[in-house]
Parts: sequence; C-alpha cells; structure tokens
Amino acid sequence: MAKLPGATHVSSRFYRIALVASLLVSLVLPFVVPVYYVQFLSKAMLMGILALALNLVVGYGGLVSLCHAAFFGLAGYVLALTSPASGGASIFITLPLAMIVVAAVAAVIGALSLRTRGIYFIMATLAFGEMLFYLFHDTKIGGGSDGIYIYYEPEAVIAGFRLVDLGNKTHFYFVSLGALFLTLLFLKGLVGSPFGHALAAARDNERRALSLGFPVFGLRLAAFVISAVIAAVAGYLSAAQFGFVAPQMLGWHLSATVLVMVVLGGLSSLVGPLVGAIALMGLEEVLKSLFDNWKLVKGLIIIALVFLLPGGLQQLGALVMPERGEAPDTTGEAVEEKAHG
Amino acid sequence: MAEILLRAEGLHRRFGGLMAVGGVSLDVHRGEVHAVIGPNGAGKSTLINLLSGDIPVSSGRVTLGDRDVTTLPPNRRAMAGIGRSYQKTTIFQTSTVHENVRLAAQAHSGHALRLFGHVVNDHAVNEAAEAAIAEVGLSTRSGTIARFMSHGEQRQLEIAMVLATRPRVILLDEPLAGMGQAEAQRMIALIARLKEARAVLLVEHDMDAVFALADRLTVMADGEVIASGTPTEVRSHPAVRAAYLGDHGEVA
Amino acid sequence: MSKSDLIIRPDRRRFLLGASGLVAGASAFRFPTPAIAQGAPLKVGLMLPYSGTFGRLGQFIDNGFRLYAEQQGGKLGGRAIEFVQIDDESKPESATDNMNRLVGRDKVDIVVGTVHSGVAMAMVKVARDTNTMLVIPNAGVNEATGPLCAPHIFRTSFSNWQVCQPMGKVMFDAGHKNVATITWRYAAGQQMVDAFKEGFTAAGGKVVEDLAVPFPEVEFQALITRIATLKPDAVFAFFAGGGAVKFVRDYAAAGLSKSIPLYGAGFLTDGTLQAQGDAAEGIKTTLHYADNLDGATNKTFSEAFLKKTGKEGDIYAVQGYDAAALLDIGLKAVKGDFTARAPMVAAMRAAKIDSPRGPVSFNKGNNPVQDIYLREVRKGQNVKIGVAGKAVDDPARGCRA
Amino acid sequence: MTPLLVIENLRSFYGVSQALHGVGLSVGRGEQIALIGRNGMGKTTLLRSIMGLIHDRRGEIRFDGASTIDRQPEDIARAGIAYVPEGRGVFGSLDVVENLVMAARPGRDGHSNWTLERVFEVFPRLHQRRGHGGLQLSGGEQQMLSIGRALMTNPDLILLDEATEGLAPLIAQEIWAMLDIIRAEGIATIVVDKDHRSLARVADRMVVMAKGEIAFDGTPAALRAEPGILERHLGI
Amino acid sequence: MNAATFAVQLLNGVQYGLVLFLVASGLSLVFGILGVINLAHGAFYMLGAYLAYWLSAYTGNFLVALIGGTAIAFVIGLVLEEVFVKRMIGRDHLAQVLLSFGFILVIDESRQILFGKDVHSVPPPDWLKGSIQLTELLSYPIYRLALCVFCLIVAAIIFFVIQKTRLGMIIRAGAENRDMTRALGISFDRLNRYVFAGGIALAALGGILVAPVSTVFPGMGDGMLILSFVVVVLGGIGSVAGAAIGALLIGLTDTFGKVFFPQVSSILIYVLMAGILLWRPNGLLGKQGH
Repeated sequence: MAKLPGATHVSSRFYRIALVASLLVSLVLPFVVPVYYVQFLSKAMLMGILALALNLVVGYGGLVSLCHAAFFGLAGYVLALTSPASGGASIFITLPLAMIVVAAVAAVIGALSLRTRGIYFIMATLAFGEMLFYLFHDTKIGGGSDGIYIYYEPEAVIAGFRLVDLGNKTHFYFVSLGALFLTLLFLKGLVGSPFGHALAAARDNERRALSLGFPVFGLRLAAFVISAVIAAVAGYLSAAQFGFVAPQMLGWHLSATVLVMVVLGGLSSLVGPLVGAIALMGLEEVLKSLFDNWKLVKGLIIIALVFLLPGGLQQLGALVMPERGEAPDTTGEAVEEKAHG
Repeated sequence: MAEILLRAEGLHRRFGGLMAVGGVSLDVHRGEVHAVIGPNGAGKSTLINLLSGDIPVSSGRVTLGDRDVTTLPPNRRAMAGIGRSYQKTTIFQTSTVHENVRLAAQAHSGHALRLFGHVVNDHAVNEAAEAAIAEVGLSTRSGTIARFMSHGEQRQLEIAMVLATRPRVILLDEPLAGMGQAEAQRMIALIARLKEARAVLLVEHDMDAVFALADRLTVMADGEVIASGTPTEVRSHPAVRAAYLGDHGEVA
Repeated sequence: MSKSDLIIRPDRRRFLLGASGLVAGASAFRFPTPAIAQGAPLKVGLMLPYSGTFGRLGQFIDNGFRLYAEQQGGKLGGRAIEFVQIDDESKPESATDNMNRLVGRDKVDIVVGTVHSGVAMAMVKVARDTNTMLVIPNAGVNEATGPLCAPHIFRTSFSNWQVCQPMGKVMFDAGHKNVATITWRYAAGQQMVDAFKEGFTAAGGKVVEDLAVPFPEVEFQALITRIATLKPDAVFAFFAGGGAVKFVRDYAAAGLSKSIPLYGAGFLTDGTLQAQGDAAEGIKTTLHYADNLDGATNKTFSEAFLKKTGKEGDIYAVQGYDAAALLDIGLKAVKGDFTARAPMVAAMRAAKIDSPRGPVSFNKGNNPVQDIYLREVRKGQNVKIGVAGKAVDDPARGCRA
Repeated sequence: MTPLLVIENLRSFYGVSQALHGVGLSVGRGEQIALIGRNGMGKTTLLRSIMGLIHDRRGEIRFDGASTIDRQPEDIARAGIAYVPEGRGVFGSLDVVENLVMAARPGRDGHSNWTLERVFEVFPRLHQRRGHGGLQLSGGEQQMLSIGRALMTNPDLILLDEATEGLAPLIAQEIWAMLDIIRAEGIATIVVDKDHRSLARVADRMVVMAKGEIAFDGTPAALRAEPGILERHLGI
Repeated sequence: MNAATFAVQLLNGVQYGLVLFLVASGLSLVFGILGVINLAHGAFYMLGAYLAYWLSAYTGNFLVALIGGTAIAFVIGLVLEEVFVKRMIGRDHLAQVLLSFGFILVIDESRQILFGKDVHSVPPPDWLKGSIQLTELLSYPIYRLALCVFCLIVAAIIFFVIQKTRLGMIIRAGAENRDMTRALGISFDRLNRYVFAGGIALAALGGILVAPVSTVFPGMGDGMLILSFVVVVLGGIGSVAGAAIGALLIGLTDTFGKVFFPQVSSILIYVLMAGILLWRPNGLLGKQGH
C-alpha cells in the first residue's frame, strides 16, 4: 500500500534544489549537445509525459492499465489523419481534436474495463489496447502495418504569426519541455486536490471509500480519461516530432515499457515516472551502443528491478540520503485473514 | 416515540440457493442503540450490508427518514446519511489520523471531487475533521500514522471517520471484536455517546456490551428475526434461549 | 493490493555494486565524433533487413553492393568507402529512429536501403528533412519516386506500379476475365494490386474480390477456402519472402493450383523457389529480372556473385549491385567530391546502366525505366517466357521535381 | 505418556486485532474435547491456529512432541491433524468420490484404516450420492462428506468446527453417533458446537472460551456442577 | 457459400480454436492455481515453434521435435518457477506484469542468439504430407486434419487429467479453496511448479503443432498472447471448460469474420469480448461477484 499523496520521502529542500538545477540544465542543454541528442531528449521528455500520465492511473489509482500506448498512438493517428496533404495542420485545432477523440475512446474502454477487477482489468485493458492496435494494423484507415506519414509538421500560427516552428529541433525541444512542465504542474495540483485524495483513497480501500460516499467508479473513470488525455498530448507531439505514426505506437510492448519506467522511477511520487522514463531511455541508448543483444540486458534489468528495487530508483535515493519520518514500508501489510473465530 | 430514522421492511437476500436474510423488518429510532444479535450464520452481517448498500437486496425496502434508499449504491447511501463501520477495521493504514478523517469530511464537503486546490488548505474540512477526531477522543493522536496505533485506537478512528460524514444513522458491525478489556470499555462509552441525535444499529457478540448499550434488541437466527423488544423481554424469550443455550422450552 | 514479504530489501552494498557497474557501462559510451578530416573515406550507411522475413533479401542486396565496390578496388568514383551497417528488421516503427541514428549520430554521407516499403518511407522522410542522399535498392513504394520524389533520392529497383501494371494485360490476354486478388494488407501489397487492377480493368477484365491478410500473418486457410467458393478464372497474388513460400504451398495443398491458375508479382517466386518446391511449378509472374537472362552482363555478374558468396545471384543482388554502380557514376562525375551535390545528381539522373537485368535509365522521379519480363516457374527456375512491357516507365504521379 | 497436543500461551492476531489472548490447552491421545462459548470468542480462531491457517500466531503448539507453531498448514495436516471447518469447506467442483479421494493419505505410521469403502460403510448416504457435486448435497451430507474427507487422511486428531450447525435434529444425531465411532478408533477430537447438552454426552472434557481465553476446562460433570458458567458464557 | 465450403470454413475455425485452446488453457491454469499473470506465455509459444524448427531440422523427425520441444519447455518452466515465479506468488499484479515482460525480452533475445531472427518453415512429417479432396475444387491438407485430431486428443488428455486424476482433483480443489486444500495436507509448492511448467509446456506445444501450417517468425507469440488473454477473459480464469468455449468462439468468429466482414475481421473478436464483459464481467464460466 503506498502512501496517500502529500507525504514526501525526500526532504523538500533537496527536492527544490534538484528541481531548479534540472530546470536550468534543461534550458541550456539544447544549445550544447548535438542535434541528435536534442531530438533524443525531446523524445525522452515525451515518454516522460506518457509515464506521468500512466502513473496517475497506476500509482494514484492503483489500476494497472496496459492500454495507455493505445491512447498515445491514437492521438498520433488523429494528427496524421487530419493533416492536409499539402501543408501543416493547425496545432490549435488538431491537438484539442486529438485530446477529445482520445477522451471519448478512453471513456468507452474505461467504462467497460473498470467493471472488472485485478487481473481481469489488466487483461481487459491489454485486449482493448490491442484492439486499437489491430484497428490501425489490419485496416486501411491509417496505412495498415506500414503506418502513415505526416509530411508537414503541424503549424502553431495565430493570426498569421508563427509562434514556434515545430520542424526546428530546438523549438521542438522547448515545446516538449513546456508540455512536460505543464503536465507536472497539472498533476501536482491534481494529486493534492480533493479529487486526487479521493482517488488514492479508492486505491487504498475501495470499500471504505464507497462507504464514505465517494463514487469510486466515476472517480476512476475520470482519472482514466484524464490520464488518457495527457497520454494523447505526448502521442500527438511524438507523431509531430518524427512525422510518422505506426501501429506499434499503440502496441502493448510500449505500454509495458512505460510501466517499467513508472516502476523504475517509483510509483508513490509525482516526478518518479519522469525520472524513470529518462533513466530507461538513457539506459536503452547506452545499451544499444554497447550490446547487439541489448534487449536481453534490458530484460535482465527489469527482472532485477522487480526483485531488488520494487520501490524503484526512489529506494536507491533512500539508501543514499537519510529520510524524514518513518521508513517507507515496502514489505506491505500483513496478509489479512478472513473471518474471526 | 422518537422519530424513526432507518426502517427495513421485509428484506430478503439470497446467495444462490441459500437464503441469508429472509424477511427481516426492523426500525431504528433517533437517540437509540438498536442491537442485533444472534448465533453465527444468522445473517447479521448480511443485514448490515443490505442496510448500507454494500450488497443489493433480493427484495424488500430500506427507508432513511422519508426517503426510499433501497436501490442506491453504498456511496449514495453514505451521502444520504448512513455511516458504517466494518467487522474488520477499514481505515487507510498509511495515512495519519487527521488525513483519514479529513478524507471522510471531504466526502461531505460539497466539493468532494474538485480537481484543483490543495485539500490541506480547506479550513472547513479540516475543522470538521478535527471535531470528529475530538468526539472520539483521539485529538492527541491526530498526527499519528494509523498503522502505528493500537487496535482499539484504530476502531476509534474508524468511528471518527464515520462521524465526519455527518451520518444520521450509524451501523456498527462488531465494534468490540478483538479488543482487550480496557479498550472495550472505552469503546462502549464512545458508542453510548454516539446515539445522541443519531440512530445507532449495533451488531455485537459481547453480551456485556450489548446489555450495557442497547435500548432495543433484535435477535436473528437462520436469516430471520426470532425475537425483538427490550433487553429484558428478549432475555426471557424462549426462542432466544433455545437459540443460545440449546434450551427447548425447559429451564436450565 | 497486498505485497508479500518476499521482497528483498536493498542494502547499501548491493547498491554500490550496481552503481559501479553502471558507471563502468556509461564510461564505455562516448559521443561519436564525426569524421571531418579531408580524404577520409566516404561513409555509406547500409540500412537493410539483416534479419526477419526479409533477412535473406537484405543480405543479398548487401552482397551485391559490396561486390560492385570490390570490383572497383573497394572504391566508388575513386573514393575510398567505409560501411556503417544497421539492421532495420523491416520494422517501420523503429525506422525513423534508425535512420536518425545513421544520419544524426553516425554522420553517414550516403544511405542505401531498404527492402520494406514502410521502412523506406521513413528513410525518405528523414532524407528529405536532412537533405541526405538516399539510394533505394528494393522497396517499390510508389511515393518514393512519386509525391515524395527529390533530386537526392534514387531508386535502383522498381516501383510497385511498374512491376504489376503490365500483368493486367497479360492475364486478360490469357483469357482470364474474372480474377481475384490476394495480398498482405500493407502499402506495398495495396499498390501492387492496384497497379495490376489498373492494367487489368483497362484491358477489360473484372476483379471479383480483393482478399487480404494483415502483414505478416500467414494463416491463409480461410481465404483460400474463400477463393474456392468464388471460383475465379485466375488469382493474382503478391507476397514475398516467407509469406510467399507459405502461400504458394498452401494454395497447392488446397488443390487450387490445378483448377485456378496463380499469377503474381515476381516476388511471389523469387528467392523462394527452393522452399516452394513443386508447389510453385507453372506460376506466372512479372518482374524486371529472370533466372535465365542471357545478356553478357548477367553472365559475368552471376559468376562473380557465385564466386564471392557461394550463392546464386538474384534480383536483390542485382539491385544492390546497381545501387553501387549508380553511385559510382555520380561520384566519378565529380571526381569523388561528394559535396558537389548538383553535378553528381545530374550525372546519376542521366546514367545509363548496363545492368545484369538489361538496360536501365532513370525518369524524372529517379525511378528506373526498364523492361518487365513475363516469367514462368519451370523446374525450379523463373524462366523468361516473354516481355510483358518494354522500357516501362513509372508515371511518377505527384512528383513535382 | 505425553499428551497428543499441547498449547501454551497461544496468542493469535488478525493484523493489529488480537483474537486469542494466551490460550493453554492439552489434548490426550484419543481424547474428545468439546469447545463451547458464544460467537466471536475465539473458538474458530483457536482451531485455525492449531491448523496453521492463522498467519500471525505466537506462543507454543506441540503436536506429538514436535512444535508446529512455525509450520505450514500442509505440514501440520501431514503430521496427523485433520480439519472440518465451519461451513464444511466441501469442494463444489468435485463430486463426492473426488472430495474423498483427493484427500486420501495413509496415517503417519503408515496405517490406512480409512478407505473410500470404509467411509461409505459409515456414511451410506454418501455412497448413494457418490456421483453428485459437492454443492448439490444437503447440509448434513456435506458435513458427512467433510468428516469423511478428514478421516481419509487417517489423522490422529480431528478439529471439528460447528459440528451440527444448521442440521436437522435427525442428521445431528448421526453426527454425534459418528463421534463415537471416531473415538472408538482412538482418534482425538476437538469439537465445537452450540449444542452443549449433546456435547456433554460424548465429550471427555468441556472447554469454555470467552474473549480469546479459556474460561473453564473440566469434565462435563464439573461443568454441570457450576451452572453459572454456562449461563454466563453461553446465554444472553 | 454452399454447404461444403461452409463445412470447410467451419473446420478451419475449429482447428484454429483448438490450437488456441491448448495455449490458453495453460495460461488459465497458471492464473487459476498460482494467481500469477504471465505475459510471457506467448513467448513460450514462439519458443516452441523455434524449437520445432530447430529440432526437426537437426533430427529430421517431427515427432522428436514434438516430444523434445515440449519437454524442453517443461524443464524451462520448472526452473523459472523455482528461481523466479515462486517469489511472485502474493506479489501485486504490477510486479508480475513486469517480471513476465522481462521474461519476454530475455526469451526473445535468447531465441535470437540461439536460433537467429529468420523466418522458417517446418515441414510436416512425411506420412502427413499431401491433401484429401474435399469438394470438387478444394482439398484439405492432411496435416491440418491430423492437427485437429491431435489437438482433440491433447484436449481430451487435459480434461482427463483435470476431471479424472487425483492431480486434477487437487488442481480444481486448489483453485476453489486454497486454504482448505492445504489443510488437507496438500503442498502447493510442488503443485505450483508442475502447473506452471505444464502451462508453459502447453504454450510451447501449441507453437510446435502450428509450426508446419504456419511460418515460424519472431513476433508470432504476441498475437497468440493477446488472443489467449481474450480467451481467458471470455471463459473465466482457471476454468478449462471456459477456455475451451472461449477458444472455439474466437476461432469461429475469426474465421467467419474473415469471410463475411474482411475489413473489420480482426476487430470482431474484441467486440465479442466487450459484449461478454458487459454481460458477465468475470467471464462466461468465471465466478461472478467478488
């Protein structure tokens, strides 16, 4: 059982210093590293947004969803399908459109999946995610298994004035950074809000949350949809970054990888998934250049993570620096027995 | 006669072929503790779950004041004014006492699901929470993480959470189970205070507590009511003696 | 959610061990430094499928390309070359990443690739964005030399349209009025079938049904049964690699090859005959190559290829070979000065290659203009039995170059 | 001769809630113990603790001289204890024969006094309904099946919770008769039931539980001599 | 469509459903007994197909591949259970999802190191080559018929083991009431190991059997995994009979979907699943309520 939001493990002063430092670094970085790495960092930040979105459902909602890649990819397809053949689509029309489409789809998938529990929920989300995958993979809607190209990146033009050029790698970097920052801000507000607390309460004890008067199903559905919409922003930008969407963007392998990011970073903190995303992306980049069979190493690392660091990198942080308050309980509650004698 | 706050009429609940509750009717008045007792498997817990909405009824009617709440899900019944405790303590183990109760108060604050504004800064909710904590006598423990408290304190906390939802009717499912003597005495005193201006329905095995607290008693066996009335009436009821002592009309 | 008490709590020692391992790993990883030095070898990025469904095809292209370079003393246009190889696994979803890695991180000068059309599209896109020279040695996706054409993007293979359109007339003339098509539901399959239909309906034929399975699925049984229900005069099919083997064998196993003749794009029987065995006998296909072409160039090429690799050359090897030949022509024209892009491109556009397949020139979309042969499988060989189209030129629809 | 089962200062917990507050009890070989007391007083918890089904249990339990306090339910079962739980625990997806066969095991000393045939001999009704699923049986038949299943493990001690709960009086009589057969076999039992009169007829000792402790432990005669105890701990 | 081709399509659907049943029943049993969610199930299906390719190429005997491949998978299952999965029981589903995702990557890459990434076809045994004339036009490959028969035999064996043997009784009892089963002296340590290994072996067996009618390729496990999950969602966790019904439903839906609604055929299965989830959230034969 994770803590209700509000309790932080790491001291808030360190937290603030780290935040300012990483913000500064992220502002300077695109001007000092090669373009390839600027692109890489943009990509990592978009994955970070996706991981943050997923954590709203997994970490705060206690629902292991395996279909978030589908929302991510669906938003990309919305951009691809609404992009005119001879110019860029307007980001101010297509981004909201992508968010609305994903919200609608997530509402349907969520309403069906949330009728189930535990393993069934995982399987149901997995299957619905794959349904969207096959929708694009097996039909002509979006170019089938080859995916579909966006020949002109979306335009951010207001009254004839171009705000940013999404084709420019540095501009794109700052757009991603901005989106990431807004996501963090939004989620920080959300998890501290009455809604966030109610959501966490439903995760920790559904029965109690219900008997206190919280509409648990509605809460979860709302969180599921909000999370899907954030995933849609990440997916939209991802599609814009490389001008290409493929069905694999919706596939469950990506969902699982993002889940690894979330767990790697730590479920019970807001920025954890972001750290996890950047760490995993970086690790993959290193592994790719070191080993031919880098996925083997990745697999072994994931297995090790499950057994050695179930609390994620946060647990490492706890080893390096002293903590405030009681030690986090990683062993969980004692197994609860049924029926009194 | 005091106002009837909660009324059950002809409640039935079947699980497959088993009739767990078969035609139970009872009412709970404002300002009284109405205890439900009976041997294991009599259907007491199922009855509470039917009243709180955790389990839907097969047939019958539940009214809260003038309002028919039979088809409402548990969260809507909670909002309507039915609070309950569980046989197994049901609190948020890793949160503090204050956080636990604040959550309960939040549910009934009118903006239970607002997406913005930090809950810590909601003074009305915080005050309501502290008032409930004070009512059960846990004020000094407000900042303690629930899981580090004793069983008795956890049960007090659970009742504070129920109180913070401002219930008119409180359903208590074996509040004394698993408690030591001293803890039990504290809890009995607390329950005695709860009934002021509220209606309390109590399921409990500890007969000392039942007779100390109950204004009226309903005795169930095999899913049905076998006797109902004041403690003295019930105590001498032959069917009750048979159920408990195995007497079949004869004197022990 | 309950966690068991079996979770191992990490301790400091284990953490330090792990951390030191990570540091060691990271130190082995460096930013690659671009080779700027004058006279440095020309960096050629080979982005091909070295594994998966098209693994064999990629290997043959690679060998063909290297064979030509070796024949020039390891140089192209007098300039020494260096290869950077990347396995695209025929996965479109990682194509952009792979191409970016080649162009952005490894700083290659020229990219050669690939087989899979979807992957090729990603490569075309990045090549256009980064103004990188790209030579496509197989993928026939029409757009690459159509709407997405660019001066620095060449193809030494074929367009999907080019290979299949001539088949329409061939089949109609053979007396097949009602035909069913079957392919993978992906861009290449779609374009091949569309091109065939263009030619076939123009000649007066009627397509009774288009059947498709998702790529790279190979469970054809339901669709083969469907064909038996439809009873068309003939079937036009496009599959390649493992899928082609499987389809031809299933088609024969279902007994249909006796009653409903099978036609297809050449890939249906190219590089797959050994695995298809008797099941492929009698299948007629169109392609820009055949096993028994009698030109002298083909003869010398085949001998050299056999000598180098121990394997019989095929169309994929030829396409790789010609990719190197085309680059050789371009670089020779600028004396190895790769930066002189305009004259180099002009020379390549004007190139007349004496390819093992026959004469090849290039159209405005940089797609080869070439003969399309009609072949039939006889005794395990794709034997040329005629010319389906002479000097077939892809219309390069949408190309504004 | 050492007692078969010795329990000392047993404390059992459900999370932070303590259900047993230091129970001491010993059971001799072949002895029949009646365990009585109102609901919620810890009878079932005591049986489940002996069986190893309560995870958090402290103190000491020795069976046949060996400590079982840290052992798993399956090990305890194999040491020679069988359990007939409240509600019978019959497997609904298995038929009568399967319920019996899946549990069959020779006793610890290798004896196999109880076989399918023997159980059917003792409970002819089960034989009649041998092909029926566990949940198609009446309550009494389920109880017979559960007891029969326990016997199939050839145990030295049977824990029988709520022996006749919800059964028609005639069926209850059969269960009591069964207890006599079990005793004749030399198998010890701890029986929980509300019918203290019938228990007093078959049991060697009466043990009364109240609030997680033993309130009385003595012969049926001794209990009869102190009627206040019954009224206090069983009545209302 | 005439009656004969309808019958052939029916046969196609049933054959597909039978293979699906083999794979999915393994997945369902592992859920039912261990309570562990195994995403790597599809990877073992793929591994089975590669083992079939490797062993039949090496020995030239498909029967050896059939038996050897299943045995190898069983042993791998035993080892994995002992080393990793045992520690997963009672852990939350998230940890199980991650562990099995890790397995997938390791299995995929190990397969690549051992057998490469190439696509292979496996010849059916000589005595099962050839076709039977079914209709005037159409003949049916003997191997496919044999596959149906073999799958039916394996299904019969599974049902026999589950319904008639003591092991099967214990498995059913364990899925129904774990505590009571333990209290009867049955150790779950061993049961878990054999059920897990058996589940893995069934997945591999499915892959081996399919190898001669399909091609062997790296990504083949993914589709099978998802379909197995859908089967389990449809049929209900832990229910072998449910898996049988679910698998046949999907086999027929898929086959006839391809024939009648080719454009949306791959979506139909999920529409079916959504409908059943709405109607019975815990599957057709799953325990309803919680």
